[in-house]
Amino acid sequence: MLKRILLIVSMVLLALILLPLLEGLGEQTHVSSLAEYYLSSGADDLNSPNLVTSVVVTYRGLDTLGEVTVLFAAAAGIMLAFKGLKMDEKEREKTQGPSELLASGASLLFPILFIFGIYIFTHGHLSPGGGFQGGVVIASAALLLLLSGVIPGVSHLMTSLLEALAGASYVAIGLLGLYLAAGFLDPRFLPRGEWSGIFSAGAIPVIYSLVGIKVGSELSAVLNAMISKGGEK
Amino acid sequence: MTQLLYILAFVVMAIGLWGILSRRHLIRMIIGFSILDTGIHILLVAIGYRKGGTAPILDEALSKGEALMNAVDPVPSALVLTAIVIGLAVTALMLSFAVRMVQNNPTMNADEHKELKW
Amino acid sequence: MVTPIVIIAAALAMAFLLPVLEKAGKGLIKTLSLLVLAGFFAASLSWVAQILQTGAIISQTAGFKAPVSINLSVSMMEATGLAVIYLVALLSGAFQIFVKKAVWQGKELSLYFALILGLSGLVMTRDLFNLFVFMEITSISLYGLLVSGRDERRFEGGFKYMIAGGLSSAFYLIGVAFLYRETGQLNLDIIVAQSGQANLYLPLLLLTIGILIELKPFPANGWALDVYESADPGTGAVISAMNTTALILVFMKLMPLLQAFGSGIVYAALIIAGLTFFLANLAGIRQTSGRRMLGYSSLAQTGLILFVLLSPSAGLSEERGLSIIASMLRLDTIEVIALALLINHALAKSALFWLTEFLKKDALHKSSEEGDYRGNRGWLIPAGMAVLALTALPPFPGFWAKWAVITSFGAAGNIGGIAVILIGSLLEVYYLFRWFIRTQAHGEDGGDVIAPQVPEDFAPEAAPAPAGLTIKPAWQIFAPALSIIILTSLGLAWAFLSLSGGQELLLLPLAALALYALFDLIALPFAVKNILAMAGLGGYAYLIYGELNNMTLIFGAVFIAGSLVQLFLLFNKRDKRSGLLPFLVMMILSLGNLLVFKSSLGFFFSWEMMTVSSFFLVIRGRQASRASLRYIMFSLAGAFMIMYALADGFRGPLTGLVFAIGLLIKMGAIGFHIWLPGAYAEAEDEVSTFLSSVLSKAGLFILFITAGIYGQTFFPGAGNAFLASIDINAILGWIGVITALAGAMMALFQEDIKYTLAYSSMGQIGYMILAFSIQSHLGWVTALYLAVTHLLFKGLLFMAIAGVIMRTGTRLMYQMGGLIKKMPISFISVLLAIIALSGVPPLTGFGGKWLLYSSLMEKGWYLHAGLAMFSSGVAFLYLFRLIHTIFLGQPKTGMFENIKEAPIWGLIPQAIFMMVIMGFSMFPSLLIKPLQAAVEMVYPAAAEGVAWQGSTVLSSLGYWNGSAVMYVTMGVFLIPLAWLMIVNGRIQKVKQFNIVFAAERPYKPETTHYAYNFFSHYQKALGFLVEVRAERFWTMIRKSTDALGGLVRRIYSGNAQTYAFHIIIFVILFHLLAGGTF
Amino acid sequence: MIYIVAVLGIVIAVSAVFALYTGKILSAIIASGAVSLVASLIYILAGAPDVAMTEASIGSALTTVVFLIAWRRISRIVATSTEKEDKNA
Repeated sequence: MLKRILLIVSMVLLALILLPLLEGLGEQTHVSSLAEYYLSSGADDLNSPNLVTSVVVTYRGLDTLGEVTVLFAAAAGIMLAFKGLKMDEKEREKTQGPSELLASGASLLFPILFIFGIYIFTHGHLSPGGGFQGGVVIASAALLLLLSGVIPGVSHLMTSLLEALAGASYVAIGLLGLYLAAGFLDPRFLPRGEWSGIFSAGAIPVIYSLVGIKVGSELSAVLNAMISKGGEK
Repeated sequence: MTQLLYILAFVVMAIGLWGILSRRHLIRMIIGFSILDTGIHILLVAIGYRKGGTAPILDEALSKGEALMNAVDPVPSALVLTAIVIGLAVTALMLSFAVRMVQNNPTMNADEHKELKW
Repeated sequence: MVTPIVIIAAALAMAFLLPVLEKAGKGLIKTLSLLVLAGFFAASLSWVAQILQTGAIISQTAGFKAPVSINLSVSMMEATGLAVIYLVALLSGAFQIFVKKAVWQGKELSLYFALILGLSGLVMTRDLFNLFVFMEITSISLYGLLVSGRDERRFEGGFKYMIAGGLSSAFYLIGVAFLYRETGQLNLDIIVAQSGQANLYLPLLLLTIGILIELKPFPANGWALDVYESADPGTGAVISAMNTTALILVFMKLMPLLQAFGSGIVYAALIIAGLTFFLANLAGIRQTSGRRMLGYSSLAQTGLILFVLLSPSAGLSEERGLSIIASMLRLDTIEVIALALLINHALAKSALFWLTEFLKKDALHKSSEEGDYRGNRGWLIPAGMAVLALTALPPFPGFWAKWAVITSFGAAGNIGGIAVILIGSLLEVYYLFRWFIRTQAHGEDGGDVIAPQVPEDFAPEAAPAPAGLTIKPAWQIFAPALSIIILTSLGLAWAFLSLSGGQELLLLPLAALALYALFDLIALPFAVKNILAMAGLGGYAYLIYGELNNMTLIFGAVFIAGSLVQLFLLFNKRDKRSGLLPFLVMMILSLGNLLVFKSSLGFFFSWEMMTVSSFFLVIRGRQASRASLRYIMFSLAGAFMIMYALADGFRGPLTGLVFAIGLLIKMGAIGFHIWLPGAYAEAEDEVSTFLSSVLSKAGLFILFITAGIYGQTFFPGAGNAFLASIDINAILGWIGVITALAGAMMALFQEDIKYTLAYSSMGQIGYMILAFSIQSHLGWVTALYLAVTHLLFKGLLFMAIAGVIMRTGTRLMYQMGGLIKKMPISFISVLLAIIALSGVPPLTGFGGKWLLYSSLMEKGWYLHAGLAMFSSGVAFLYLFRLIHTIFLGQPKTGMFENIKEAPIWGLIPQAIFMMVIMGFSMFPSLLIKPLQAAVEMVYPAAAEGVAWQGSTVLSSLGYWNGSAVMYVTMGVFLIPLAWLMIVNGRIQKVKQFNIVFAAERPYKPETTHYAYNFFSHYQKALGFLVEVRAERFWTMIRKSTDALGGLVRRIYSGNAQTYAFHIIIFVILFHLLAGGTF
Repeated sequence: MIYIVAVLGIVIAVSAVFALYTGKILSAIIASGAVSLVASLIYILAGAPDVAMTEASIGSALTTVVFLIAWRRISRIVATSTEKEDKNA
C-alpha cells in the first residue's frame, strides 16, 4: 500500500514537472521552418505527390534505413529467443488439425491480401501507405495461411533469402545515390518520371518496394517462429 | 483541436506509464508500454497538426501552392511512422523475452521474477 | 577514401547478408566479418589523419544539405572515439568468433553488425531524431545479443533492460517532439545556433534524461547490474566498453546544446554523475558475483567520466603530456582527458569481462573449490594489468588522465571534486584488488574473503589438489591480451611525452620490468638473471650518481647499495622464480627515482610505481592474500592523500596535514600499521628483507625532503589559525614514540619469527619518526643514522632468518632450537644484528641510541626519552627470545639432525653487512660526518654544538668514541667467554621433551616447549597495551563501509517495476537538482 | 470535428484503462488493440493518413497478433507447469 502511495505521489510530481509543456499552446496555424521547405519545394525536388513519403524515404531516408534495421534486429532477436524454446507435446497437438472451411477461406483470401500489399508499397509515393504498411499486409496474408494450417510453416530459406536480398539492394540503391547522384539514398539517379505516375519520383517507389518485400518476409518469418518454432531444435 | 490532442496525448501517456509501474502482470506491463507509445504518437501528430490542416499529399484537391498554406507538417508524420515500427519491434521482443522468462519461472507476476538482485 | 556514410552502408550490408552468406560457409562469414571490422578500425584511423588536415568530415545524405536532410559529421573527438569503439569491436568480434564458436553464428554476427551500425550512427549523426533511431538500433541489437548467453537468468535481465530502455526512449522522444515544436528543427547544430530562443528547459530535460538513463545513472541503474551479471561476458564487454563509449560521445555532442540553454541541467548531471561514481563503488564492495562487481565498476567509471566532463574546472591541467597530445590532435585538454578515460575503461573492462569467461565460477574466488589461477600466467597477467589500469595506476592512460583531473581540480580549488574521486577510487581499488587477489590465491591461503557464513569452528578439509584453470589452447586469451598490450603502449607513449622534459630516467623501472620479464620469458637461468639485475643496479647507480647531493646520496646508498648486497641472497634459489626479479628491480629503481625526480608528477609517478611493484612482491607469498590486500589498500590510501596534497600545491590549510598522514600510512606509524606486519612477514623470505630494510625508508626520505623544502615548521596551516596552532612536530613525536613502543611490544608476543621481525621494523621506524620530529641538527642526524643502521641490522636479521627458515622449514620459533651448532655463521650474524639493534655497546645501535637520547634531552622531551628507553628494554626482550629459542637450547629430537649451515650465497651478503656494521661501530665518524653534511642544508651544525675530536663525537651531554667503546666491550665479553668455553665440557646433556615420566601425555606437545608463549608472564602484565585496537578500528571501518554498501545496494530489489519506479524518481530528482520547481 | 475527436479520445482513454484493469488478459489485449485503432481514426481527422494507416496495420493489427501469439504460449507454459505441480503434489 505504501508503495502504491509512493507511486501515485511520484506520478503526480512527474505530471507537475511536465505540465508547463501544455501551457500556452494555442491553435497552431503555421508549420515549422523545416516543414515549410518540404511543403514548398518537396514536390519539385523529388516529383513525388506524397510529401510524407518524400520525407520518409529521401529527406529522412537514413531514419527509414535505421527503422528497417530495427525491425531486422528485432526479428533476429525474436527468432533466436524462440529457437531455444521447447514446445511440449500437448501444445503441438493443439496446433494441428485445421478446419476445412478456414483453410479454403484462407487460400482464397491469401492472393487478394498479397496483391493488396504489393499495391500499397508500390503506390507509397502517390497515396498514403508505403513499404511498412504493405509489408505488414503481406505478412498478415502469410499469417492467415499459417493459422489456418494450409502451410505447415513459412520456408525459412525463402524468407531469409528475400529479406537479405531486399535489404542488400536497399543499401546498394543508397550507394548508387551516393555515386550517381548527390548523396547516399538520393533517389534522383533514376528519371523523375511523370507527375503522379507509378514510375516516377526517381528511386522512391523502388526503395519502398524493397522495404515492403523486406518487411513482409521478415515479419512472416517472425510470426512463423513465434507460432511454430520450438520443439524441433 | 490542438489542445485537445495534446491533452489526450498526455492522458494516454500517463495511463500507459501507470500501467507499467503498477500492474504486476507481465503482459499488462507490456500493454502499458504499447499504450505509452500510442500516447507519444498522438503527441507527435498533435505537434504536426495545424488548424484545418489536410494531408500533405498533392493531388487535385491540394495544389503545390496550397500545400504551404493548408497541409499539415509532414515531418512529425514521418517521425511517427518510424516510431510506430520501432514500437512494434520493442513490444515483440519484450513479449518473446517474457515468454522465455515464464518458461524459466512459470509465473506471470513481475514481482516473482527476481532471481537477479543487489 | 571511406566516408562515414560508407561505414554505415557496409555495416548494414553485412548485417543483412550474413545470415544468407552463412549458407555458403561458416568460415567465409567469419573471415569476412573480421576483415570488415578491421577495415572499420582502419577507416577511423584514416579519419583522424584526414581531420588533422581538412577539419571535420561531413556526410550529407539524400543529396540535400542539412537541415533538410540528415547529415553525419565526424570531427576529431568522434573519430578518436570511433577508433576506440571499432578497436574493441574488432577484438570482441574476434574473441566471440574464435572462443565462442558454437554460439556465434550468422544471426549473432548479423546482430553484432547491426549494433556496430547503431553505435557508429549514434556517434556520427547530427540529427536528434536520427539519434533516437540509432539508439533503438543499438538497444534492440543488444537485446538480441543477450539471447545468445548461457545463464538462464539472462531473459529476466534483458526484460529489465527493455523496461529501462523503453522508458528512456519515451522520455527522449517526448523531449525531441517538444524541441521540434519550439525550434522547428531537428538538427543539433541549427538548434544550437538559434540560441537565445524560447524556454527549452523541459524539452532539454527530457532529452538529457533519455540519454542519461542509457548511461546508467544512480538510482536508475539497477537493471544494468542485472544485465551485466546475467549476460554472456562477451556481451557484457560490449555493453560496458562499446555502448558506454558511444553514449558518452553522444552526451559530449549534446553538451553545447545543454550549455547554451540550461546550466541547471549541466549542474544536475554533474551531481548525478558524482553520486553514481561514488555509490556504485560503495555498493560494489558487497558483490560476490565477479561479473556484477565488474558491472558496478562500469557504472562507476561511466559516472567518473561524466563527472570529469561536466566539471567546469577539469581541463585546466598543464601537464606536459596532456598539452602535447591536445595540440597534436587539436582537441581541448578536457576532451583528451575524457578520451583517455574512455580508452582506459573500454580496453581494460572488456579485457576483464572476457577473462571471466574462463573462470570456473562467477563468484569471488575461493581457491579450494574453484582452482588456483596462480599457475596460469596467461590469465593472471592480463587480469592483473587490467585491474591496475582500472584503478588508474601507472603507466596506464587512466593514471595520467586522473592526475590531470586531480591537479586541475586542485588548481581550481575544487576540493569536493577531489574528495569524491579519490574516496570513490579507493573503494574501487578495494573490490577490484580483492577479486584479483582471490583469483590467484594459493589453495592453502585462508585469505580475507567476505564469507561470514562460515561457522567459527569451520575447519577446511584437506583441499584437493587444485585442478587449476586451463585455457586451451593458450591463444584463446588473445583478445584480452591484445587489448592490454594496446592500452599499455598508449600509457607508455603518454608517459614518455610527460616525462620527456628531462625526466626520462623515471621510465627506467618500466624498462627494467619489461627487460627482466623478457628474461623470464626466454627462461634464462636464475643466476644469470640475478647477475644481470646486479649489473643493472650498478649501471643505474652510475647513471644517477651525478644528480645526488648529500641527503639523496645517503638514501641512494640505502636504496641501491643496500639492495645490491641483498641480491646475493637470491643466488640461493635454483628454480626459475619468474616474476621475482622484474618486480624487484622495478621496485628498487622506483625507489632510486624518488631521489632524482624533478616535478610533482615525476615524484608521484615513481611513488605509484614503487607501490605497484612492491604489491606484486608481497602477493607472491604463499599465504599473502590478506596481507597483500591490506598492503595495497593502505598504500593507495596514503598515495591518494599525497596526491591530494600535491594537487593542492600545499596551499590549503589542511594540505600539510594530509600529506604527512599519507606518509605516515606508508611508514606504518601506529594506527596505520596494520598492513605492515603481514606485508613484511607473508612475503617470500628472500623478499621480506628488501621490504623491511629498504622499502620502509621511502616514506622517511620524502618526509625529510619535503620538510627540507617547506621549512622547519613543517607544513604550517597557512591561513587557518586553528591549524596553525597545532604543533605537528609534537604530534609526530608522540606518534613516533608510541609506534616504537607498540612495535616492540607486539614483536614480543609473536610465535612467528617473521612477524617478530616485522613488528620490530615498525618499532624502529617509530624511532626514526621520533628523531625526525625533534627538528634539530642532532635529531635529524639521529633519524638518518637510525635509517642507515636499520638497513644493516634488519637486512642481516632477515637474511639470516631466511636461511634458518629455509633449512628448518618452519617460521614458528618454538619449533626451532639449538641451531647454534648446526648453523654457527647464521648465529653469529643474528647475534651481531641483535646487539646492533638493541642498542647495547659496542655496535652501531649504541651510537643510535646515544644520539637519540642526546637529542631528546637537548629538546627537553624527557618523557619521550623515558618511553624510548622503555621500548628499548622491550626490544631487548624479544631479541633475547630470538637468539635464545632459535639458536640456544637443544635441537628438537629427530627434527633438525641433518640440518646444514645456510648456503654460501646467503652468508656472503650477511658477511658484507657485518663488516659494514663493524666498520661503522669502530669509526662512527665514517657514517655521522656525511649525515651531518646532509642535514647541514636545513640545520647547520654550528648552532647545536656537536663537534668532533678525531673520530670522537662531542655533544652537550658527553662524548662517544666508537673505537674505545669497542675495545672495552670486547674485552669485557671475551674473558667470561673464555671461561665458559673451559667449563662447558662438564655439563650434562638433557634431552628435550623429557616429560614422558609425567602422568599425562600433553594435548599439544608444543605447549610444553619452553619457547612456546615465551613471555606469557609479561603478556599478563602488559598485554592490555597491545590489544589490537588498531586492528579493531580498521575492521570496524571496513565493516561499516560494507554495511553502507549493503544499504545502498538494497534499493536494487530485482523487481522490474521497482527499477521503472527508480527511473521516475530519477527524473524528479534530476529536475530538482537542475533548479526546477513544481 | 472537435467533438468527434473528443469522443474518440474518451474511447481511447476508457479502453486503455480497461486494458490495464480487466480481469481477462485476452480482453486486455483486444482493448489495447482498440486503443491503437481508435487513435488511427484520430490521425485521419488530424490530416495524417499515412500515420493512420501505419498505426492501424502495425500498431493495432500486427501488435495485437503478436500479443495473442505470445499470450497463447505463455498461458500454456503456465498451465502445464501447474499441472505438473499438481501431479507432484
